[in-house]
Amino acid sequence: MSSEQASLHVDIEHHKESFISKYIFSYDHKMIGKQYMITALIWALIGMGLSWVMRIQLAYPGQQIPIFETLLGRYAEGGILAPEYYIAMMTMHGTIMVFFVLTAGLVGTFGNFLIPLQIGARDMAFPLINMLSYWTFFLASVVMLLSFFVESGPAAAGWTAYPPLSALSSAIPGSGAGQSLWLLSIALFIVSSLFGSLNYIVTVLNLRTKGMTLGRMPLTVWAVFIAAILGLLAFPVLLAGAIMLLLDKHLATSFFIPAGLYVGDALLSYEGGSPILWQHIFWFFGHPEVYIVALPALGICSEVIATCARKPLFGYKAMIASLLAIAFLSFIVWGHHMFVSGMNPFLGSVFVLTTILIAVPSAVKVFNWLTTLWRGKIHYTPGMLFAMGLVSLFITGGLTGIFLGNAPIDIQLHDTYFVVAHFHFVMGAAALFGIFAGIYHWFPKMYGRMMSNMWGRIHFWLTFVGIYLIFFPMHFMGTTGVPRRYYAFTEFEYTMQYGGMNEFITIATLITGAAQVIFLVNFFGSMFFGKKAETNPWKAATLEWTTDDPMPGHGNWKGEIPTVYRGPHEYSTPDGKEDFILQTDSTGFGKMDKE
Amino acid sequence: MSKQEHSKKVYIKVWIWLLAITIAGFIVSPLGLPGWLHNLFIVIIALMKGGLIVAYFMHLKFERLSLIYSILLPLILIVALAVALLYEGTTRFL
Amino acid sequence: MNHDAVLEQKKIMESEWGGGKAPFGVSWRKYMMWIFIVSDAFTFGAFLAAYGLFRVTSAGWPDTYEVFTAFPFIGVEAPMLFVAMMTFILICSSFTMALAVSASYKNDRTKALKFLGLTILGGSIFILCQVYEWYHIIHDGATMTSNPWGVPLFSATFFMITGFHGLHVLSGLILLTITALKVKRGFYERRGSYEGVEIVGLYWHFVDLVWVFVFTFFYLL
Amino acid sequence: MKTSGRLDGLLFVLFFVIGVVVCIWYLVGHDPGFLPLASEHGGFIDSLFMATLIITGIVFILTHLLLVYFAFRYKGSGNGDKAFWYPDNKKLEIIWTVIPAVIIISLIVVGQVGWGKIFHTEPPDDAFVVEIVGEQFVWNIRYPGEDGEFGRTIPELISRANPIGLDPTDPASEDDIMLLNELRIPLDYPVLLKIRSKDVIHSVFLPNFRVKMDAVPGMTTTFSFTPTMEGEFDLVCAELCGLGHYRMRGYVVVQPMDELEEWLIEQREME
Repeated sequence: MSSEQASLHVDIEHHKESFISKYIFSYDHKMIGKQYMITALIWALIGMGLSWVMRIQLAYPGQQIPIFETLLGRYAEGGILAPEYYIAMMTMHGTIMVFFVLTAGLVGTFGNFLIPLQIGARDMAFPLINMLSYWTFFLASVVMLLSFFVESGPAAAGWTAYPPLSALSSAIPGSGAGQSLWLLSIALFIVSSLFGSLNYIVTVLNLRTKGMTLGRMPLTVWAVFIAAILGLLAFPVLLAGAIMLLLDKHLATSFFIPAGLYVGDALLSYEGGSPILWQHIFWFFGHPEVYIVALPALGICSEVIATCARKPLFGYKAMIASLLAIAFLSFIVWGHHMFVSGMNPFLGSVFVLTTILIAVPSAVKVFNWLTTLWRGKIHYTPGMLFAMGLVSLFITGGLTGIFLGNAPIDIQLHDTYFVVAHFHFVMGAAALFGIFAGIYHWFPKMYGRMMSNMWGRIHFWLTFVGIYLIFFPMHFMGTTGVPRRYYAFTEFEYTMQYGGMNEFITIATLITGAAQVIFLVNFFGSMFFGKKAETNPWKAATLEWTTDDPMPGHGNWKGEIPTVYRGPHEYSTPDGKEDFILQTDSTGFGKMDKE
Repeated sequence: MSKQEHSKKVYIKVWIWLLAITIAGFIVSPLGLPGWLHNLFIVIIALMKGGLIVAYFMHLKFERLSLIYSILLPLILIVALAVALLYEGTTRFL
Repeated sequence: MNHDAVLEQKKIMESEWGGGKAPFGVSWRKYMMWIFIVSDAFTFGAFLAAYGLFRVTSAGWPDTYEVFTAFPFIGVEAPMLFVAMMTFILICSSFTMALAVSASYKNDRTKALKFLGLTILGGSIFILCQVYEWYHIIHDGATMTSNPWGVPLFSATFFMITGFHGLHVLSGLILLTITALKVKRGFYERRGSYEGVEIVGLYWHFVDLVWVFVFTFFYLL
Repeated sequence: MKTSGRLDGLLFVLFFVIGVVVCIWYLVGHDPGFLPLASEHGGFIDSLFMATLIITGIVFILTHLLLVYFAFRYKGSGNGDKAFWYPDNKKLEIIWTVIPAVIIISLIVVGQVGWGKIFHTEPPDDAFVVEIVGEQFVWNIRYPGEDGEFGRTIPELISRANPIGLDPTDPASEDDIMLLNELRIPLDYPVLLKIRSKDVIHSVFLPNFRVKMDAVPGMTTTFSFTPTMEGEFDLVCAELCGLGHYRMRGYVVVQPMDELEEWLIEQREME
């Protein structure tokens, strides 16, 4: 055992387990991962509820929906959702889904749960900081929840919080206390994410077990590792922006607010700021954020596909290279959110180039997945279904990105439903499928029991078809020019023609949302009543399946941490006895590790 | 950690250098150089100072090359943001 | 299993990146501080980039040589002298910090403690100087929203950036004090490694480093 | 592990076939959904869109064909028999890195030519200039009048009666014509929109003209284009600007230059 591992082991041994230290302020990376997962699931339900509210409003504008008043109270007096609160619901939906569900649910859950297990470490490098990371995230959650209950309602300037709208409470009520809480919550989230990133990066670099080179790490670890680097570098920039916006709101500075604004029958006394500056800062963070969410999903997808197709991942090195290329490019493409924002058109040209180049590594990933499936022996576990669904969603969403990334087409499509469709496919649904694939795949390791296969498959088909029914039609609305973030489509004739389509999308949303109940029942039911899992139910080759039990205790391996002899996806190798060879299999290596 | 990296002599040398170029930064201002030259000079001095602190006080110079790259290369990205903002500011705004 | 694989495995087990080792030759604690510094540099970088944009877009940015002229006790105007002194103090504290690290690696507890004390002293003086400077320009009429020399963004960015840096100095002082106490109680000696001192040192040098750039971009340019 | 997947494979195929058929049926009925084109540069945008649609459509169908075919064809039996071992093929990977790169770069090049025509070409000096000032939740439209110059505006003068704060002491402001939500522009004649905002960010969106540009407070953005179709069209806000974002409606009227000039004179007299 290396000295690094040894000192960590000592810390763990000295750590006593009481109820509180085991389930609440746990230092164990597996418990922290589960805490992230459960919290993200709760947030997902809230976020989904908000999307139902929005969809019902869009399908039946102006109609009284009594349940709105019951649920939303003063935000929907008389059963009619007020426009300012529609925008607030939309803002919270975006914020919750991006930060609390996708970021925390993917990087938080699988980063914590899988990194030490898959690289062969006792725990994260800093168990204490890891625990703090979750609880800072929890605090951020509480603050964000509180903002629903303030007098003027939650933040209502979109999840992008463009000033001046987000800075001036006279422009929209949500920009009062709600927006301040929003900024505070995001600042806490940034701190939590920083704690997490530091841990992931350092753990992956320094705590790998013997023989686990970077070239033998499973793709999930690679993806989370790269996402952590993105988080480390992107979030601080948002922190700087959030601080400046808070100063604008509370100390009347004018970083983002120009002179001579006239809002609500009053001239404001700001001087000299620039709204475009916020957009630059926000998207410098915002675009890497997309990949903080997407990359872990792609990593999980790669691993599940290799495992369940019983084939080595085709082009393992190219997959890593493409992850790295996407990560690097993601930092220099932020301007593609701003082609028609008044940004210098020359900068626009630069950003077109970098943006569309991302399509190349993305295409490589898709082709490699497909080749991995080719002549495989596909086992249709729910995890595999979701991984294959992810491939489909990623293709669809990726291809629409080629439209949006090309600046002239973006003139027409910017801020229309085409964009909504695009990012829900490639970032929303694809990442969500990554979460589902991960949960179904690693549930046996998390809880020592199996989830129901049949219900998992039903859940997949309802969700997969539902996602296409919800988001695919939105492309057509987008090309026609139906703008996003509209409270109702009743004011323009050309948007009215989509009344039927909107109703259709809403019904699809309700059904798809309801289908998630199947998942929840399956998830919580299996936790207690599921079939007892074997140690390695999927016959996977990676390290986490070599722990002594299906559910390892703190420290992960009872004896020594195993030494690694081969790559992570050795399935169906010609010289193996079975159709997989564990990474720890030392057949043919003699007594090497005993030296 | 070898003794050389932490030798007192080197630290004193670096310290004197730091003071010397800080003073040089002050002297250049009243000289009345053309604006861009003055700015260039000041920025170079700042980079030199930063370089000295990072290289010797934080002894990055004595670390492995891989570590040096993993610390310094990401900084290009934030410089890209600064360059884009300055370009935007000088060509388009207001 | 062929011979090549055995050879390769052997090579991997011996290589720096083969797992079970610290590939950068630094422990995970120290590497964490390094990447934290990179992350923090991005926050400061964003602030400075925003400042740069304000600077080039605002007409009539004040001349710092006319703003920062106060110097305590001497009664005459001395442009930039005070901030030059602050820079000097911070560089000196960085220097003593380096000496503290050096002493601690030689297991010289008293010397390490002495230099840590000097570093804390330097940092505290720097903070006091900053308080004086803030007090002075607030006294001259500068607030977050206006200042007597022109563009209000000037004082807003000044307070924001130096304030954020000041917070870093403050937290650095707290960390240094904790470290000094640990050194005094022999914590690192018992542990057999003075790396903790070095890690805090890294942070302190970074604070100094940031000041170099703040000083350059805000005061000198 | 019992994971028979005949049904899943079939469902993948079924879903793909039905999806593509429905899509094509819809596309045939509705084009891609574009509103009637009414500007010169819009033709370029539409054809670039269609070209991209065809290219991405082919890629979409090919990749999905493979995906669903593999899903249908390569079902594992679950009794541990081995799949085809195929971890790597450098040549293949280089090919499918280079081909997308070439296609994509050509799309970028074509796109940039158009982008340059739209944004990097200066509008002619005699372009028809209109100013649009966004406000929660109306569009203030201003014509410079006979002198061809906009009068000075001062934010301090803004009031209900003077929505953009026109300075009456400036001689250039005398013949300025102010309208609400009604943008009249000449047919087949270059138009230059000068776009500003009084409060928050709005975005001038003319879906028929394939025109979109944010109205950013504190700066003036521009967009120049040439209308090619007579008639009445919509002026839409495309950037979240507050609770009335969805009903921030304006009209665009395109008419021949001589009619428009007459109308402007009428407006001038009415004021």
